[in-house]
Order: sequence, then C-alpha cells, then structure tokens
Amino acid sequence: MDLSLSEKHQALADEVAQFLARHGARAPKPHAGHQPPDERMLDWHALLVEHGYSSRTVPRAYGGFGAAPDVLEGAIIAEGFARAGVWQGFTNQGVRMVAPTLLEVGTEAQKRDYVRPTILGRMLWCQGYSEPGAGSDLASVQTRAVRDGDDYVINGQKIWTSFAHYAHMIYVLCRTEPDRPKHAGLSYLVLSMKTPGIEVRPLPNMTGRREFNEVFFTDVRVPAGQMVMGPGDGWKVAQVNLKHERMKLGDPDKIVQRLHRLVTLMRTPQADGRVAMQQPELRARLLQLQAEAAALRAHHLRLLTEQAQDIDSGVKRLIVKLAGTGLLWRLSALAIDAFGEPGLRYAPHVDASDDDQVTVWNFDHMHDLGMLIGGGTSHIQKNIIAERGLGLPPEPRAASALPATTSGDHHRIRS
Amino acid sequence: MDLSLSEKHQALADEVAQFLARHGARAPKPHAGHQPPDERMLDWHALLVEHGYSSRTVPRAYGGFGAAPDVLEGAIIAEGFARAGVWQGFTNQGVRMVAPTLLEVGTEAQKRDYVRPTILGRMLWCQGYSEPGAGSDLASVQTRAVRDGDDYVINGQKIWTSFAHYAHMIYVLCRTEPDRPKHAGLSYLVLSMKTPGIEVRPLPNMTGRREFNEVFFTDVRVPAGQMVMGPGDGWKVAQVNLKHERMKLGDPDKIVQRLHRLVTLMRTPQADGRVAMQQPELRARLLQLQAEAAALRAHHLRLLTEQAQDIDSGVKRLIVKLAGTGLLWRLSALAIDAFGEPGLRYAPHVDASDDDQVTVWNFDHMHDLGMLIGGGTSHIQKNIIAERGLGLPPEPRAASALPATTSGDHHRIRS
Amino acid sequence: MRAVAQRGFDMALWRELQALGVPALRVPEAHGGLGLGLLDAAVAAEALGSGSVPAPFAGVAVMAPAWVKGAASATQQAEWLPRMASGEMRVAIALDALECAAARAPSMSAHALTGQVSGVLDAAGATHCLVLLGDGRTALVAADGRGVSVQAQANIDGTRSVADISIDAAPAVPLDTAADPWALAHRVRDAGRIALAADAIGAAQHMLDSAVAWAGERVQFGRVIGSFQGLKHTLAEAVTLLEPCRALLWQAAHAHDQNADDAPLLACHLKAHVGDVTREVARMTTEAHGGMGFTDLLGLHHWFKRCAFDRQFLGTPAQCRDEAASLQGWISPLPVAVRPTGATA
Amino acid sequence: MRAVAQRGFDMALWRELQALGVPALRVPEAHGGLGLGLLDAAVAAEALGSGSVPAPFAGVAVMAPAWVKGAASATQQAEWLPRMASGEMRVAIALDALECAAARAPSMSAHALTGQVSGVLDAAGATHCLVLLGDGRTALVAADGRGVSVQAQANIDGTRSVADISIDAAPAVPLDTAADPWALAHRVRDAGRIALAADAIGAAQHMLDSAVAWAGERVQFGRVIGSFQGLKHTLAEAVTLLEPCRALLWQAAHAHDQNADDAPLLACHLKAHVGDVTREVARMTTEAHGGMGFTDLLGLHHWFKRCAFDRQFLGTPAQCRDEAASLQGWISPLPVAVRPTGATA
Repeated sequence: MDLSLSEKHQALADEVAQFLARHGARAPKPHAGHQPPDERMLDWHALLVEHGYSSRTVPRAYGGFGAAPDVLEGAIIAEGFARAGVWQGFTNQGVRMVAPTLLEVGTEAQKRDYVRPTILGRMLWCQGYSEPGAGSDLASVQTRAVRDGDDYVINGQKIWTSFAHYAHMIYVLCRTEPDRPKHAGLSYLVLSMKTPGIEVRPLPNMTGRREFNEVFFTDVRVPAGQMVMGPGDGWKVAQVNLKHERMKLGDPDKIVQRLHRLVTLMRTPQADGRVAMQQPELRARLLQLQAEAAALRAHHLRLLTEQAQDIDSGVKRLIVKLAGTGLLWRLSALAIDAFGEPGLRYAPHVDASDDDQVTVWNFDHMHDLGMLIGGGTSHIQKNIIAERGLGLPPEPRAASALPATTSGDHHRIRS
Repeated sequence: MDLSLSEKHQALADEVAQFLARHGARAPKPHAGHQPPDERMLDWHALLVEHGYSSRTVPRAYGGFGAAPDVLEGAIIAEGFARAGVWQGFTNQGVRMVAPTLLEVGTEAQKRDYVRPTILGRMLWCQGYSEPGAGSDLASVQTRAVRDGDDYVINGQKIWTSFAHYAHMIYVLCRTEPDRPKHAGLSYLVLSMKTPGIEVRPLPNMTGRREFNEVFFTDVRVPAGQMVMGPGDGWKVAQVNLKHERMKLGDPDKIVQRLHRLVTLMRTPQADGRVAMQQPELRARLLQLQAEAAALRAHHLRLLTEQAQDIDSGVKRLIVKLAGTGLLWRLSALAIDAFGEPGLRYAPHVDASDDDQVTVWNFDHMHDLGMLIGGGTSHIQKNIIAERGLGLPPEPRAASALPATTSGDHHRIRS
Repeated sequence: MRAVAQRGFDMALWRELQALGVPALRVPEAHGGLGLGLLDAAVAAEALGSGSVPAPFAGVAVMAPAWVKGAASATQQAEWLPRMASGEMRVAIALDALECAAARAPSMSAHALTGQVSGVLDAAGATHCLVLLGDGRTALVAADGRGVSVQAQANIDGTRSVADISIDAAPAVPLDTAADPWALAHRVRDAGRIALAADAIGAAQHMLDSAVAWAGERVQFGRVIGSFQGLKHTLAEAVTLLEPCRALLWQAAHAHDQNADDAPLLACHLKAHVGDVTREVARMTTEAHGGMGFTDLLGLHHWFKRCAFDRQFLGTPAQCRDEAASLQGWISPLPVAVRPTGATA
Repeated sequence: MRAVAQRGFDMALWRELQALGVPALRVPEAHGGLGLGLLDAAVAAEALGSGSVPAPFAGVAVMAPAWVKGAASATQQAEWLPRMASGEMRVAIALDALECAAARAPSMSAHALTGQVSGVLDAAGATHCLVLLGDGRTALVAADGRGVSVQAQANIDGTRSVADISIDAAPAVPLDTAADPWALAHRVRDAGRIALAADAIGAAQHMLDSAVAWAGERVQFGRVIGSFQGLKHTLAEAVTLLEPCRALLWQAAHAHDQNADDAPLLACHLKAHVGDVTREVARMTTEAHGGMGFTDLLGLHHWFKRCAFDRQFLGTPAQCRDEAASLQGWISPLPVAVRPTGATA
C-alpha cells in the first residue's frame, strides 16, 4: 500500500482543488433521488464528465473522459469533493453499475446506444432483480422471458425497484431456460420502461417517501438484441453488477461526510442549551465511531490500491458492505440521541432538501436499516464472508437445483 | 408475580437477619474450589444445613431440614446472605445437582447412602460427561459400560472434569446400548473415585490454576446397583442435572455480588490517583451493566415465582445461562479497564484467597470465558432458545441416529 | 388507522378504551376509578404498545391522575378525578420546566398563566393541560381556552401526540397542596417513564413475535428461513435481551407503587435499559423480515417507530443514566436540567 | 517456551532476532541500522504478535531508538545507536512521568538519578533504561548499576516484561537536545502505541486463523462445525471487525513516519479501536474453539493474553479516547495525566 501521493497524483489533487475553487460555488445541492434530476443538476454533472470527475475511465467514443484506469485517481477526486462538501454528480445505478457492465460485457450496439446518455444522467435506470419470493435467494427468480421469433416476451413481477416511477430504462433478470439448474436458467435483458405491458405501482416504506416500486410485466415484448450476453448468462451479468453495488454500500465518502455532519451537530448547542459533546456517554460513542470510520476509510484505500495492482482482495472486499452499513446505522442512531427529546421529530417534506435536521437524521436512520437489508441482508453477507472469504464449508443444502416454489410467499405478502 | 413479602416470608427474612447478626462474623471466607474444603468450612456449612439455609427442602430422613418446597424462601435466604456478604455454604455439584437428582430419580439405597454426606459437603462429586469428541454434542459420548455379571465394566475417557483430583465420587454418562439411537443408548452410573482403573490427569487451562482434569477409565468395575434409573435412561437423568446447572450458571446472587465489588473498585482511587467512576466512559458502561444486572435479578425472581406455581417458564428459563454468563464477562472486563494500565497484573497464588484484587478480576475474566463455553456454548444456548423456546424448526440434520465418529478429533486434541 | 395515527387521538377508539376502563385505571375508587396501581397500568401500557394503539395513555391515564392526586386540593380532586376516570376530561402533561432554566419556564400571576411549553404529551384530544411552573408549582389550563394556542409537532410515531403550547395570560387554576412540588414532578415523570418503557416492551415483543412467525413461514433457498442458524441466533439474542426487561418493568412499577427508596433509580435504569434493548430488538426483528420489514405492507415499522418514540421521550438512555449516577452520588447533581429531588412524594 | 514466557527475555531467541535485524529496524543506516520507518516496524510487530514471540520489541526496538534519536546528542547517538542496532544494548522504557504528578516523578541532580518508576517496558534482559523526568528531560541509567533495583511485575502476558524500578542516586546520563521534550515523550509513546496495536492485530489474526482451521476440522452433531451458520456468522463478524484495523494501523504508522498533523490522533484512535476489537475477537475465537480454547492444550490463551497486554499497556481504550477528544478540542486538556503536548517533535 503506497500511502504517499506520486507527482502525477499530487497534480490531480491540485487540479481538483482549483476546479472546486473556481466552480464549486455553483454546484447544486442534490435532492435525494425521490424525484428525477433537474436541469441544474444535469448541467453540473455534464461539466464533471467533461473534466473527468465522473465516469473518468469511460472511453471518449462513448462520451467519457477516456482516462486510463487508476483507482487512486478516483479516490483523490472523491476526497477532494467530499472535503469541499461539493456534490460530485450522479452516482445512480446507471452511472455506477449499468454503464460499466455494458462496457465490460455488452454488444457494440448496446454500448453505443446506452452508455453516453447513461453517464450523462439523462438516461435513468432501474433494477428488476428481486421478486416477492426471491429476496435473499436471488437466483430463484420466477419472472419468465420466452423466446418468440426475434423477441422475448416477459411475464412476471419485480419488487424493490427504486426510481421505477421515473426511470427511462430497466435491466431485468428473467428465467429463460426453466429446465436448467436455477443459476444457469437466467438471462439479463435491458428495455425501455415505456414498453407496453409494464405497470409500476408504488411500494410505500417506513420512511414515508416513495423510494421503491413493484413492477408488473404482462406480455412485454423485447427484441432479442436487448439481451446482455447470451441466454443463461444472466447470473454472470448480475454478478458484475453486484460487485459494484456492494462496494457502493460501504462507500467511505458517505461515511466521512456523515461523520462530519455528526461532529458539527454534537458541537452545536441544541434548543434546550445542551451540547451533546459535553455528554460523556455520547462523546465516547462518537469517538468509537470516529475510529471505526477512519479504519474503514483506510481499508477502502487499501482495496483501491490492490485493485490497481490487479490483486484479488478476497475477504477484504467481501466485508465492506457489512462493515459500512453497520457503521452508518450507528452514526445516525447517535445523531438522534444527540438531539435528546427533540430527536423524535419527523416531518419529511416532498422535497427532501426542505427537511429540518432532525428529520434528515431520522430519515437517514430508517434508510440505513433498509440498506442493512438491501443488496443482501447482513445474514447473507456473513454467509458470503464465511464461505467465500474464509473458506468455511457451505450448509448441507436441502434445496434442489430447481428454484423453490414461492406461491406461499406471494400469498403472505398480499394478505 | 407477587412482589410483596407475605408475613411468613417476612418472618423468614427477619430470622435470617438475626442468624447473620449472631453468627455471621465467624463465617469462613471460602476458597475458590481449587482445593478441598477445610474443617472450618465444613463446620459452618453443617450449621447452615441445621438451620435450613442450605439443602432446605431435603427430607430430614436424608439429613436435610425437611421444609416444604417454597422457592421464594430460597431467594430470601440467598439475598440475606448476599447482602451481608456472608458465605452461604457449598454450592458444589453434589449439593446443587447430585442430591436433588438422586432424590428425584434414585433408588432408596442410593438416597440413603449418598444424600446425607453430599449435602453436608463431606462427599464431593465430579462429573463424567464431556469427552474429547463429545463437547457440544454431549449425546455422542463413546465411553462404554458393558454388563458383566452383576457389574458394569467401564472403558473410555472423560474430559473437563472439575475437582476430579480430590472428589470422592463421580457420576458418569456411558454408552451401554451401542445399537440404540444415540440418545437412547446412554446410562448414568455413580461410583467412587477410588475404584481401581480410574486415572486422573490435570488439564491445565488458561487461568494457570488446576480446575479441570481428564479422567481415564480402564476396565473399571461398578456394581449394577450403582446405575441411576435403568439402562438407556442416562440422557433423562442428565437432563435433570443440566436443568440445575443452567440455572446456576446465570446465578443472580453471583452477579449482584460482583456488581457490588465493581462499584467499590470504581469508587476507590487507584495507585495513579485516578478514580474510575470519574472516567465518563467507564461510568456509562457501569450504569448499563447495573441496569442489566437489575433486570436479570428481577427475571430470576419471576422464574422462582413461576416455579413455585408449577408454571413451565419455557423460553424465560432457557435464556438464563446466555444472559448471565455474558453479563459476568462484561462485568469483569470493565473491572480490568477500571484499573487502567495496572489492570494487566496477574499473579495467582496457590490459594486464591491470597490473590491481589487485579489478579482476582483477571482470573474471574478468564474463568467467565470458560463459563461462556462450559455447560453448552453460547452457540448451543442460542439453538436451544430458538428451537425449544421460540419453536423455530431444527436444522435439517445430516447426522444419523448413531453417534458420529470422532477419531479425528482425538487426534487433533492430542497433537 | 393511518389517518388517525397522524393525529394521535380518535374519539371512537377512545370510547372503546373508556368502556374498558383504561382512563379509570389510576383514579381512586372513591372518585369513580378502578384504584389500581402503576404495576397494573404497566401491564395495560404493554398491551397498548403491543397493539400500537393510537391513543393517549402515559400522559392522560398515568401521569395526570398521579399529579392531581399529589397536588390538587380535596375539592379539586372531587371535581376532576371522576371526570378523568370517565375519560371525559383528558389532561395533557407539560413537564418542560423540569428540564429548562427557571427563567424560561411558565409563570403565573393572579389566575393568569403565561409561557411557552414544548414536548407536551398527549396534547391531541386533550381538554386540559397540567403545566409545571418555574417555581415548582402546578397550574391547570383549559386546552381550548382563551390565550392558549396548541401547535402539534410531527413526531416519528404518528400514534401519539406531542405539541408545543403557547400560553398568553390564560385563565388557569393553581394546584398547591404538594409538600414538595419538585419531588412530585419527578415522581410524575417516573410514572411516565415506566409507562413508556412498558409500551416499548410491548411494541418490541410484537416485533419479535412477528419475526418468529415470519421465520417459520418464509421460504428461501428451499428452506423455511427459521431453520437457518444465523436467523435463529439473532432471534435468540433478541428474546434474551428483551424478556428480562419485563421483570425489571414490574419491579420498577412495584417499587414506585410502594414508594420504595430505590424507585427513582429503578425508573431511570428501566427507561435507559429498555430504550437501548428495544432499539436493538427493533433493528434485529426488522432485519429478520428482510425487505418486507422495511415496507409498509406488513406495517411493522409502526412498532419500530413506537419504540423510537418511547426511547426518546421523557429522557433518553444517556440522560437517564446520568440521572442514575447522580441519584447514587456517583457524580455531583446534574448541571442545568435536573432540580433537587429530595425524598419522593 | 513456557518457562521463557515467565521471564519475557531469552538470550538464544534474542540472538535469532538480532540475526534477522529486528533490533536494527529503526536505527539509522549511518549508525549501523536498517533505517526503516515505523510502518516497517509495524509489520514486524504484527509478525511477532502473530507468533506470540517472547521477546522485547515495542520498547527496545521501537521506542528506545526514537527517543535516543530525538533527545541524545550527536556524540551520544554515535555511541549508543550502533550498540542498540546490534542488539547488544537493550534499553527499557520508563515513561511513567507522563502519567503522574511532577512531584512523584524521578528527578536528577548533578549526574545522580533518584525516583520510583513503574510500568517499565521490556525490563527483562535490558542493559539500560531511559527514564522520563518530572521536568520533561530524559536520563539513561544502567539497569544493573549502583542504586538501581528492578522488581519484575507479574503480568497477564508472560511473553513480555514489565517492571517497577527503584532508583536511588544512581549514576545517569542526561539526554538534553530535544527542543520540546514533552512533545518528544508523547511521540515516543505514540510509536509504542502503534507497535502494541500492531502486535495485537497479529495476535488476534492468529486466533482467527486458528478458529477458522478448527471450524473446518472439528466434527460435532455429525458435521464439521464450520458448516453451522451460527459459527460462520461469528467468524464473519470477527474478520469484519479485525481486517480494517490493519489498514488503520498502516495509516497511523505512515502518518507517524511523515510527522503528519493527525498522527497523534490516529495513534490514539488506533490504540483504542484495536484494543476493543481484539478483546472481542479474542473472545469470539476462543469460544469458537469450544472447551479446547480454554485449555492449555492448544495454547490459544497465550494469544488471548497477548491481546490483553496490548490493550492495557500505554493507555487503555477509554484513556486513549479521552486523549483523542482533547486533541480535537472537544474537551479541555486532560486533568492530571496528560501534559501539554504542543506540536509533534
């Protein structure tokens, strides 16, 4: 792990600092993703892509900056923006996962059609993975896609689909080969949300905001060219996606930013005159979390270094989601306590940027609970860490190779 | 849960207080069980049995006080002694488990021969349960007892046998019916440690004190009348024993006493002038543990009340060992921290009563770790709580009804 | 129920609770109540928490009768308590002055009350409000009277109500018979803490029961998920944390009823410990439900939020632990907030 | 090894470490050392912890060279450092005066040193001892010289040595070149804290590796126990706690080498966090071994005790967190113990 910046990297850090000094003030404050982005956000993001501060390594042919892969560069940029408190543009699923996935395994046509608008934030994506009966056990999805001439015809239901109410595109995991073992029977399709036969219904959650949806597919026709890789390769494509998702969920920049907010909160006198930092128990908890955050940040740099050296980080990578989401949950929990009795306030506005501080922290806290569950619950994460990371033997499986029946689950959820 | 004392119970509380006022000062300070009891301890214990403050409900015919079962009485007595800081006599395995077990399921001869000397602390017992390959999975014991005329002949090895180096008697779980399913093939035998063919070897542990032993049986002959219940009933008898063991390991009196020691320690200036109670983080931890201890003490009273009303306490009873041992571990951990840097001292004497305070806490802390493991590890406890207490379904078992082979384990442990 | 939840009071539901005798629990039999103790009220509070019932209780049915019994004259008691027992008179609780500097607390001259109070419990549907004054005395003010303006405050738990009240020279009645009014105010708060802890235990128990049921039904990887040891151990940890809280609750309520020396300490410990345990149990059991726990479909989050409210209101765990340290003489009396407590009333 | 462990120093083993260049790590090349940084020393410390090696390191090989480089004159450095690099001169560390009132600290008049110091690190096998005086200056005293009496103190970890030393008018040499001697003392302690944290990480990693191996071999209930989810999840939690500590260690050591502004804060955080994590990991992994973890048969407890020593020595987690709060201006400077620290040396 090289802990000093090379000349090249120092130059980049300086360049970012200059950019931020010149342009930082006109960066918009993003809203939390409950609504589609507005023009100010799109303009700012385009400026970032132009300078290579977003989608830096995407080839110029597809609208990117065309830089050679260098993970330390990414870390330097992110840290510069985080420290300045300036929004670093969209980190939505399209930017973070779909574009890299298509660049890795998509056809030339798919890259040409989708990558540029996606990385500019003008083509928004949502994810059709989970189903009511296939949550933790993602490989047991039941949504069918049947070949009919040059098309596939999709029937089924997805759940947990963030942004489906305004996304332009969806990527869907479907069962195309029902006779094959469950992981091998899946395919990955990308299609417009305007395709006839798609219905989106909101799935309200505990925060009271519209974050997730159910998406129903009834005889939805998709040209076969919309499949990424081949029939039965869906699980492989999904793994490429999930790799990015897990890293993101343990995002150290988010942790660092939140820690800063928490420190500020705890040093500020509250309405009743108390200063949380002077309450010894709260201060001790803050110090514990500060150390934990420092460790995760250092750990992330280590992973980036290893990635740059093409080292397989193994268990070190696998722990990131579990560690990061747990820490975020404890940070928001402490913030609520720091408010004292007024910490029970919760009055979310339609536009999250109008929320008061207590509401923001309560929203974050509930959202964190969702993040502990989403993208593989903590239980699933621990299995992955133990089996793939530590090499412990799997459970003796009762499951057959075919997906389990899930009709009982549907009934339970509907009732 | 009746939380007020009746007149009868108030009278007992007063009687205990008077007894302690009159005799308390001559109570010996017990040593920790690494050596056999001395005459002062035996005399004091006999006085307690005479007054019904130990083995209160054992019938007079077998040397007890002959009181009708009334669990609240037991709690009142224990609390009186705990509050006065006076030793309440032996709570060894004989007093706590063997005598009640024999009274419940033993033959008349077994009761007559063993109960009186046992409850007086003059007949000391040790336990032959665990084996190198049968720890958590107790039902897979391999030690054989084969019928030969009027005797059984025992061959095998036991481990984790506390006090075996000076105990007079041992109770042993042996496999007598190798063809039956594993739980149904066991029998329970009691025999003198002087029986030819028994060899005891110390099993040193992390505390550096001699607490456990290995016991080897080579053609050890025991008359068949020494079996408690019949052939194949061993598992049932062991369950009667374990019921008492689990209660004991979450002993609230021990928790209350230790909490008092900890509070005293934290209010006392240490060598460097620091008072742990003035260190906010340590004080906050103490307050958390104090509340937890109060909850477990109240929970214990609730169990006693239910027991008195012949209510099956179900999951409430099953959690006691897990909760109690965890709390004890955290109490000793805090004590070590309260000493600051000098908390690393560890200089155990042969006689534990000569130990300095830091050494006592470090010993306790390591011993607590043993208690987290012994009598069913925390993992086993959680399984029991979830399956028997909450009614969750068992693991799909790969195990056959016959005991698993454990030769690999023997090899591992010996190497 | 959702719409009601936003307000914290629904007259139809309240009439059902009246029929069950809920508001009468803590009112003496001589005044038409049931004359039961806090221990009984704690059992009722647990049931209300278990059902996440959107109705006032800790303030109106527990703290208000205790305050009136402790501070009101015989005539006042004879006038108010029967109406409180019947549920017709619903008294919100403003103990704000326990936690702020005397200068900022409400004050009274002649029979006119003036001041700002925040964190008023059970304000929705209240007919009156008991207000602690900066000098320790108490005043009763009509909720819809002249000079009284109630601003409901949105809180995480939509099933109960908290408000700020502005009072400007409102007509008010003094309650003046308490020998040690500060001690009484602390005792009233203790009763409220115990009721909220009971509520949280009920709510967390509901979540645990729900998680156990879900674990026994939901199939993933070809197995009922409750057969996986990971989930089993989580639920075993949850019950091991939660169950002893119930015994501590009963002990604290009993000690309060008996006016035992350790009653204030037990109330602090209970509030703090239950607050920490139920936050953990709420997290563990929500996780056990997977994504469904996070949605509105199962409605589990109503209980999560119930626990959050109970934890935060009338003293967070950290605040209650500080008080517990002070009560035991481990630290000097607390700086601003907690006033001299003396013997319990 | 057990017999050695009771003493904390074994000449034969030390010679092996000499041959590996261990004592030379932190001595400049100009003085016959390897001239490596604390980051390299941290890697070595982790290896020694992983092997639970009964030899001095944090004091003799890390703190002592740093102290001499910071406070000794050129002549003194030329005299001592080569002998320290070779391992022939082994210098114990007495930083006691950082933590006690000035009046109780050792003092020096002419060239005679007098005082009591406790918690002297790496005393077994030491030829000399560096002593911090009450006025912030430093003195070097011969361990076996006139007026020096070393009392070994039994500690939980038999593999390293801590002693009390009584010094009565012993001949001693002052080290006087540090611009800010208190800052230097703090920096020396930071280096020691980082070395101990590295040691604990190595020890805990050994325990985790051992638990994973055991879980893959041990059969209970007809299955290898590592196939049970309960144990899997425990070990997954352990690695999730432990692994990020290593990156934090490297960062703290690097910051120390760079004399970065946040180096003292990182050292505090590292010592505190690693202390807490390794206590947990030591418990979890011992439990994972079942009864065998508690016995002497596998010897696992040597690593448990190594973690315990590293946690307790040179600042417990609670103490280090208090310092971290102070360094960030969140609380006023610490009462008795920590002296003004100024800029790092």
